[in-house]
Amino acid sequence: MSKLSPLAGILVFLAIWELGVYLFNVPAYLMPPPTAVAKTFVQEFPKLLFHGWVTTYEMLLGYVLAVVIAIPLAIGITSSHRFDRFITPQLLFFQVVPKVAIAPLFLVWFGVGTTPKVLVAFLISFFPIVIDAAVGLRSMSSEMTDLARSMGATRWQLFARFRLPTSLPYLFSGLKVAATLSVAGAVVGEFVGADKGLGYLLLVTNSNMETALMFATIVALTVIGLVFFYVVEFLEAFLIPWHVTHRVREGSGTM
Amino acid sequence: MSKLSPLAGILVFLAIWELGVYLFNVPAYLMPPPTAVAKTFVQEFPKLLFHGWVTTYEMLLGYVLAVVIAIPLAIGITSSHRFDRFITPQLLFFQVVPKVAIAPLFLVWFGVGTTPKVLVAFLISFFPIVIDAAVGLRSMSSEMTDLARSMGATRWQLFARFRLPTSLPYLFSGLKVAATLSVAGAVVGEFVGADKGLGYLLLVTNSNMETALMFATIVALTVIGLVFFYVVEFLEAFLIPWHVTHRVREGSGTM
Amino acid sequence: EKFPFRLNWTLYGEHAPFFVARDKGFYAAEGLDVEIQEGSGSTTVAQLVASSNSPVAYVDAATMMRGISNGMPIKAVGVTLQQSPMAFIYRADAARPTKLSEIKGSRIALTAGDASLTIFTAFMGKVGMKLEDVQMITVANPQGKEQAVLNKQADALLGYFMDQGPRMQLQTGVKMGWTRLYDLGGVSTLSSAMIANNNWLKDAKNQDLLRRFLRASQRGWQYTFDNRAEAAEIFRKAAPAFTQEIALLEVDGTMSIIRTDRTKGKPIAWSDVGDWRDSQDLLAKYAKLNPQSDLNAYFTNEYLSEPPYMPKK
Amino acid sequence: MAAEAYIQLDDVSKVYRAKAGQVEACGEINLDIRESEFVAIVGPSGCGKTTILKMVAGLQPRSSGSITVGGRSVDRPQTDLGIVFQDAILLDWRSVLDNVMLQVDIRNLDRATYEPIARHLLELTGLKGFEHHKPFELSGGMRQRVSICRALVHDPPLLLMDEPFGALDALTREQISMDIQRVWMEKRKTALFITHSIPEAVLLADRVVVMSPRPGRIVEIIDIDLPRPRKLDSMPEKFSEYTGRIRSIFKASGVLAMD
Amino acid sequence: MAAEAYIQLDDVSKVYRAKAGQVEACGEINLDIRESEFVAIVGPSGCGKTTILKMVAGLQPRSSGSITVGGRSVDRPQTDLGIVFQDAILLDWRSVLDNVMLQVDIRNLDRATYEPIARHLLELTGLKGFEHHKPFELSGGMRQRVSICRALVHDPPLLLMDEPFGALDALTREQISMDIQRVWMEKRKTALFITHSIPEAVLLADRVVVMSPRPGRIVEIIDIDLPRPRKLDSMPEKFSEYTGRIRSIFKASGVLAMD
Ligand SMILES: Nc1ncnc2c1ncn2[C@@H]1O[C@H](COP(=O)(O)OP(=O)(O)OP(=O)(O)O)[C@@H](O)[C@H]1O
Ligand SMILES: Nc1ncnc2c1ncn2[C@@H]1O[C@H](COP(=O)(O)OP(=O)(O)OP(=O)(O)O)[C@@H](O)[C@H]1O
Ligand SMILES: [Mg+2]
Ligand SMILES: [Mg+2]
Repeated sequence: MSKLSPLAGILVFLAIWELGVYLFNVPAYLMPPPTAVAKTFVQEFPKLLFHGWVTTYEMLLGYVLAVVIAIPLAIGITSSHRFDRFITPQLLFFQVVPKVAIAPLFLVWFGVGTTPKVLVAFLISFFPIVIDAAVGLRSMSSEMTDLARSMGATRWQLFARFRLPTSLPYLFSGLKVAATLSVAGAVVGEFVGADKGLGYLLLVTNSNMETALMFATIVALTVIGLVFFYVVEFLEAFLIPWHVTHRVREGSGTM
Repeated sequence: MSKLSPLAGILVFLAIWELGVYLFNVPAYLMPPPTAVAKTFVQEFPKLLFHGWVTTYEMLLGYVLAVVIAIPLAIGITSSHRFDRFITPQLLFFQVVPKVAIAPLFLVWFGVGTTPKVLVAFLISFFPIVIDAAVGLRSMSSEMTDLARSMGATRWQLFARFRLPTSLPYLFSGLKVAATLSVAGAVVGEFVGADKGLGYLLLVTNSNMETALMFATIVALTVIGLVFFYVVEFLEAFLIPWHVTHRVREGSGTM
Repeated sequence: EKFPFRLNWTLYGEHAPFFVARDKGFYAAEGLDVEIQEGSGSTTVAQLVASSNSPVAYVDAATMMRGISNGMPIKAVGVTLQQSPMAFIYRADAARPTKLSEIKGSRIALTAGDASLTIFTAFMGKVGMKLEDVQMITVANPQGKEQAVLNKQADALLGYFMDQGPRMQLQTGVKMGWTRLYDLGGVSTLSSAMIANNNWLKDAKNQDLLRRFLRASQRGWQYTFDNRAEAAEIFRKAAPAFTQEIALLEVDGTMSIIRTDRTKGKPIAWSDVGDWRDSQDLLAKYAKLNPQSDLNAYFTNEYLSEPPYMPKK
Repeated sequence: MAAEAYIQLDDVSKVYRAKAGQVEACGEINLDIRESEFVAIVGPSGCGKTTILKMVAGLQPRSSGSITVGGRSVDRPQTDLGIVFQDAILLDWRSVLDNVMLQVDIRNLDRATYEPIARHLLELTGLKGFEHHKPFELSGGMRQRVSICRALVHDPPLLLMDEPFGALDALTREQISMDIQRVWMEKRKTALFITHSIPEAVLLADRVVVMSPRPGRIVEIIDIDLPRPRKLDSMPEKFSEYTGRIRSIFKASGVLAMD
Repeated sequence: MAAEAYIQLDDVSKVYRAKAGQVEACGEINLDIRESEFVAIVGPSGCGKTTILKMVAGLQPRSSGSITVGGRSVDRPQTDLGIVFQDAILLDWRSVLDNVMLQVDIRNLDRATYEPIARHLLELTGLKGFEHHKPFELSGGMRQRVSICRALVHDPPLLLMDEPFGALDALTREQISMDIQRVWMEKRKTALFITHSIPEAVLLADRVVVMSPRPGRIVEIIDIDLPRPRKLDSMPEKFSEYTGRIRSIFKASGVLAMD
């Protein structure tokens, strides 16, 4: 039963949607019923697979780039107050700038290939990682720092053996948020200029008013996002089973 | 000196930009030099102020909505495993769906007024709050729970007096990320259909190739985002001075 | 009486006649206080009309036809641009498609959400090519395709010859060239049209409103046709970003495609069923449009007036 | 006696299931505590003392057996009591005084009535002047004293104390034990007191429960028949007899080296 | 003697600046510790013992005075030592054995050489069988024992111990004190040992530093002239003389009630 509840949530949602479409007689151009979307999804599966793979690839590259850049940045920010004050406004700038507004520049600079999409996915997903990693890295107790210093830990050891493991639970919440954002990032990147990918498919189906296929594309995007999110969550449970957020409360026996 | 370093960061950035424009002879329609942007910013300040206010208003409403909805959701998710499994896939759905793709639907449902922008700002910013609040709420030690339960704390007290304060540092990292996202959200909402707001201004200047004004708009957006971010950060420092991330290490005297 | 009217996009020269009608008091003379609202693409605006958010709006006819075949309760009540202004726009100093033979393999930037994809699909079909024969770069906003061409990421963009081509040239100083799809392949559809919501139209009071609005608009278009420079100037008051030169170029271009052979001598915005049939045939054949058995589902001329479009007492 | 037992443990056991293997913390625990009785538990580290206390408090499920408090089976957290946990567990965001007043706030008692009591307890435990400090500014022993004050402020009928003096110097702990004895003599609360100091157990308790190493079993329950008030430096012969007896029990069960 | 002092504290003081007001933790601290000497500090809770230890370790800046270790002024964290902190401070994500081996890993020592030592120490402290448990599965005393093993595993020349037996039962602590005494007699490490047990201080130390309540001052430094190895249950008269003397110092400075 409890295994089914996530499915239950989705089913309830779909049922409401399907019913709503029929009850309120929602025209197809506005919103097709889920059954129609499902049919299209199956029919057009090869197409969705092709475009989906493109988007997934861009998304993964952007995400990896974000992780690789955000974590050292967070380390820098937490280890030097001056660096923090120097870099944070700029990070904020990149975060706040609407990506849709600057993405055309990427198109100009980097052409229509994969690069601009990867960059948008990167830009959109790196900030939550930086912020959450920074909180995590800062949340080590001063006693723990004392312990590390008395052992003569090098800066690297202090980081790798103490700070990083301490920060993992918070880092992972950034990584999870970033995972969902990177999908959106790849799509926005494709919006700006692409000839393949689910974002491209969205644009085309939208302008052709192929609403069912458009929704099927949205479904495909959601599936990708869900899978990616759960992969990161799985990694989390695997890497930090010791953290209080993952400890199962001893519950056997009578109480 | 150290007071100046955030400014220094921005100045370095601007200097590189200005130099780059001159060195590589970047045509003005591609990217204006910062001095030109600054001039336009000053000249068009009343206009920016007007549109900026519209966007700020939408952004704030969306943000407040996100906070008001995300925190109870996080509470629900952390207090019931079943609710978690029921609701999380749906939250993920709303997070992963590209807002640009569904924003037109909002426009159709809610008209061209403020509502669809507020909704997009809300949708875009609520997820990081949920995730970070959930991690925060879960990070209370089981000993603390024992203490609360032995005092006969009600569910509400357990939440308000124990869990919430414990979660604040993590919650705030979500709130900060969400603050920057809500600006982007309002802009995306305006992209889809508006006749005022900075997002609208972006569209107009963009299609008229008023590049300098477009960049001035981006600057205005950035300023709004920065101010909002720092307001949230100030609130954080004000509300949780006790947390280890805010404690200043005792540093007076010889060492 | 307040009357909101939503345009297809943010302001460009094609919209000048509506501002003329407003500023010269043509709307006021009909007792209308018209609020001209900007839009964000024909698809979205058509949806807004279909869902009664904006009862009357200005959209691309081909987009509207697709909407109708998808069940949108809307129809055209006046077609202002009767030939497609769609053109390849390219740098004059680079490789470009000016002949059919040059199209294959070239990189074409186009915006989704407006008419370009539909028409381009039809065009390619008509000239015996497939979409796959070019490298299409689909972008979400117009600047993207302009930048792509300016920066030689694309060989040409699909845009309105009287709008984007001259404007880019003036704004950037880069010499641009353009070739209309019509000239290349004889492909055309009806273009910009004023549309209304069918349910809204059922109300006699609204019908009267619409009549008055269309009459004043027709008068505005006629006045613009006759007084281009003044129209451009009036338009610039609403859109200060434009120079007189660009505005005039755009107005001139617009005025060159407001009639087809079939509608010569007819009132402005009056459309011919034959043109609708041609448009539908083209779109049905090449762009997956579900044809309507009754072409009257698309349009009506019944709310238009005869020249000189003066208000009734 | 069984009839009037206030706390009753019947063949209680606890097995923890950890990844690295099962741990039997304690077993065959049979113990009756009368109302107003002061019972101390001594036993080697890891023998399940904390576990027993948490099971009595309803904070840890038992693996088998039954526990009743005041006649009712313990199947949820007990609330009509004061607990001193082994760690201080203070709220970082509350001042010292507010940490003590937490007890009052959560129970919706009247702040005005209890604040003087809290201040008095803080003074008794030597924390006067630190009322408005935050926990991280305290020394280890001071933190523990705050948690003792917190357990006492609402004057509960049952006191569970898990090594409350662990981080205290011999000196402070003597003083606080004396205070606790006085309070206990006045109000006759039921008390379950875990300690690792044999003299302390004998000093305070009516009965001392002596446990064996893990898996913890009750080896003996010793009635302490000494007049009250008891003072550490004016104890009769019998006192060292008791402590000696407990020490020898430990030696017999191999806890103390026999050298 | 001053010349050969290994650790030298010269008129050291420490004032904490907290929001709720300045706290003078300790002052006028003058103390020389010779190499291989075992010095214990006793004093009431909050008198600045932990503060002194952290200043010696270079983990806390002093407010005035000078501290040298091995002839060099302490101006950064000292690393050639082993510290037992007042709290166990274990890494949640490492098993018990790996928490001890942390010392070895950080110092880049050879794992293969030290793992048997770590296992031996764990066995000595009664943690055999828990090597692969995670810290949250341990009892309070067990956690503290892990931290003691961690401080000893790399055989450091200087040992700083802050109430290492605080959470231990009298029984376990006796055993571990004996082990520490044996290790100390073999290797003659310099040791600074904070405790709240007067007998423990006398049992282990060459000299006992007695401190007054906050603001902590050194009241007296007592040389303990007892033969080694010392055992708690076979102590000469002199032993209780020493403890009695310390108790009376405390009484004089008002730490112990004079009742
Ligand atoms: N970080 C800090 N900020 C402010 N005050 C502090 C801080 N740390 C300790 N103090 C104060 O300094 C004094 C001495 O603290 P210290 O921890 O050295 O005491 P101690 O002798 O180790 O006590 P205990 O036996 O209870 O551990 C205390 O009064 C305490 O309030
Ligand atoms: N959460 C847990 N998971 C697994 N094992 C546990 C857990 N808590 C305690 N144990 C085990 O149960 C046994 C008893 O623990 P408990 O804390 O009751 O001991 P204790 O008598 O209080 O010891 P101490 O005097 O050291 O505090 C220990 O061996 C410990 O390893
Ligand atoms: Mg315990
Ligand atoms: Mg201390």
